[in-house]
Amino acid sequence: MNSLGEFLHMGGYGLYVWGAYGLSAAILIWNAIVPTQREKSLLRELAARSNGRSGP
Amino acid sequence: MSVASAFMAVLRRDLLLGLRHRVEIINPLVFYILIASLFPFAVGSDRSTLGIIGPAVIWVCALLAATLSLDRIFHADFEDGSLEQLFLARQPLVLLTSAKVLAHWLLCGLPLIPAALALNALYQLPVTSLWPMLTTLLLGTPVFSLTGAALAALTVGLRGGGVLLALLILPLYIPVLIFAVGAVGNAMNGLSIAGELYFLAALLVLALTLMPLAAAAALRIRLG
Amino acid sequence: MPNIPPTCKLELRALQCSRNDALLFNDLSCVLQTGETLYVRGANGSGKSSLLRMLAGLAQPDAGDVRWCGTDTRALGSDYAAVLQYVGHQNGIKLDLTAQENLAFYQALNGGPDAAALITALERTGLASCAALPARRLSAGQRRRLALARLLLWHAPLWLLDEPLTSLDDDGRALFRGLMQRHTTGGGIIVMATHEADIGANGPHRELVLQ
Amino acid sequence: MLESLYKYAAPQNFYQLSRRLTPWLAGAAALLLLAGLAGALWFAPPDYQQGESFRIIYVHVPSAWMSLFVYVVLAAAGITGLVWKVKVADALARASAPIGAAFTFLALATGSLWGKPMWGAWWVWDARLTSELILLFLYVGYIALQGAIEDRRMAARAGAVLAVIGLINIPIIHYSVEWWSTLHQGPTVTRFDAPAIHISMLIPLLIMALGFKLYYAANVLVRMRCELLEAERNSAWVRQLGS
Repeated sequence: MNSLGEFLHMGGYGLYVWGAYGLSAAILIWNAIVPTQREKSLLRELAARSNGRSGP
Repeated sequence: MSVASAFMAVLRRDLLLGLRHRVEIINPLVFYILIASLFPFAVGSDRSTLGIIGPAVIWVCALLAATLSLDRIFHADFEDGSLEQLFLARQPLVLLTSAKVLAHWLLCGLPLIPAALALNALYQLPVTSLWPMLTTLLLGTPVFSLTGAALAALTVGLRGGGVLLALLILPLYIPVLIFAVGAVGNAMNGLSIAGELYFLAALLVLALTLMPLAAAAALRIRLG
Repeated sequence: MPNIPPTCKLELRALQCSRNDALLFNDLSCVLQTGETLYVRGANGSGKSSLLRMLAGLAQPDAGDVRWCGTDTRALGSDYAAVLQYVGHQNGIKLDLTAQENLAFYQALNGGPDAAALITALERTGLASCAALPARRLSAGQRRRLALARLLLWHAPLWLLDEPLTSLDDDGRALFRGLMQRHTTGGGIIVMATHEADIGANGPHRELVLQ
Repeated sequence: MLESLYKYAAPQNFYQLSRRLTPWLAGAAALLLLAGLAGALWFAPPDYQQGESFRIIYVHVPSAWMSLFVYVVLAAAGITGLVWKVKVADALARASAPIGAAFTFLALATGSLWGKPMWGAWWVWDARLTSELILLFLYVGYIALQGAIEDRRMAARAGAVLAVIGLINIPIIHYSVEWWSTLHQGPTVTRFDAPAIHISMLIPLLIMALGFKLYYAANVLVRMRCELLEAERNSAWVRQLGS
């Protein structure tokens, strides 16, 4: 596996190998981002709610 | 003695209600025969293709017709408050759900069998397929009612319950479908079908032991 | 008429209930002796029905427990079902069965057929004339009476009634108050969710108001 | 030991614990996945028969393993929540479902991307892939049931019953599909698993599998925190979090 071109070419199966890895990366990253964003917005909403009413 | 009388009370009541509402029993049967007879219009009527797809169509449509009628096991009782009274009866809930499942099988499962045998003729299947079709349906339709009851209990009273029930139940019917249609197909090719029938019987025994418990647990959750 | 030991009582101990993550009530305790009636009042959605369903065992409390004669009702299981009768918002009546068939079903379900008790139950709720009519053709008030007739099929000391008087006409209400009176003087206990103001007329009674 | 473990069954303690654990798990998962990736794409030799396209196994097989593993965790958490009324277990079950569904979809997608160059078709009715497809239906059913019930606690308990029924059916479905595929397809060798795999190929596979597990652990903790924040909206410890 010497040259980059060959590496990308993957012995003719480049489309499938990179397709599989690209899809996996996309799903795993998206699946990691969505809940963290949701938690941030939940905490922000909590903070807003408690500051808004300044007390329990 | 009161255990048996409670079981019989629920069974008799459901059968009585079913027979007084004959339309609710006839409709799934008409639906079954109707969709099963749609396929020849799609694939043509020459005997060889019908012979190949016949058992599969008859079985898949039986499965769909059974799924269509599952909702009525608990839905009416859930709506009018009878389910609460069954829950509060002295007898264990598992016994009463078993009675309701038996009533559903007698009203909606068993009638599918003569209809399926009639469809055998419609698809010009050889006589050798009659007996396997009968035994596989006799073993398979109770599994529809048993597994169906557990999941009908889980989705009783939910919005869009019908489609949700079908979405939950159909994957669980796949093993029954595989072995039943496999049995009928092998029988038509003259092979022995003991293995498939044993497996179907095993699935039936498993459903008999587990599904009434699951249905009772699901009802307890839905009522809670 | 198996009468219950006089020491028997219904205890609510620090009950807590929430619905869809919103707290309905908590730390709710009360003790009811034989012959007593508890009226549960409160606005719609304040948890009256949830409390009654909890007492009947239909729903589980978040915290606390319910005791009958000293033992937890969940541990009693079918013994508790034998002493209890519950009438909810829905009547539990099958419209395709006749009034008589409906009651006969519940008798067969909980003991055994008893034609005499069935006839007297219908008479005492004023439904003797329409025993053979399908429930579909009864009015809402008559169907409610049919649900209340179920209470008379066998002697259950504990009555849990969720707004039993809805859709009853005036003499229906008077008739049912008489039945409640007979039940409590006979040593029964009643827990009743109600809106009526003037209900607290007869017998020793307590009130519980849910916010 | 059990008492200290039981302490974390309370949502509040679990929330703090999960906040502390997540960065470590996520970091370890990232490292392992990178190492596995390097091994899979670079160091591992191509397959003598399938050539480079065999490298898809390093993503396909771990996600297939994970899809089943997560369903078992989901069913076990469901039972714990149902029997012992542990709120955190309910949250674990609800949070695991979307991740399990994602892994199942990933296994199917990479399976078809692998099938195309090898057998010339995007979908192959291979026993393993077909069982994976049915598992996806079970996940979708579970998520649909969760969506159909408003009350959070009832949804979790109904989901637990469904997950148990599903779990009992998984081996039955797997066996039936195996029997079915030999009946119709004949014993063509569809090399989706890794029979006699050389050690240099096995190491990246195990690294990727471990990386996927840690990724699941980190991700499920974050999703569980969201579930707990929503479920315990009115309780005191959540309000304090806001101020």
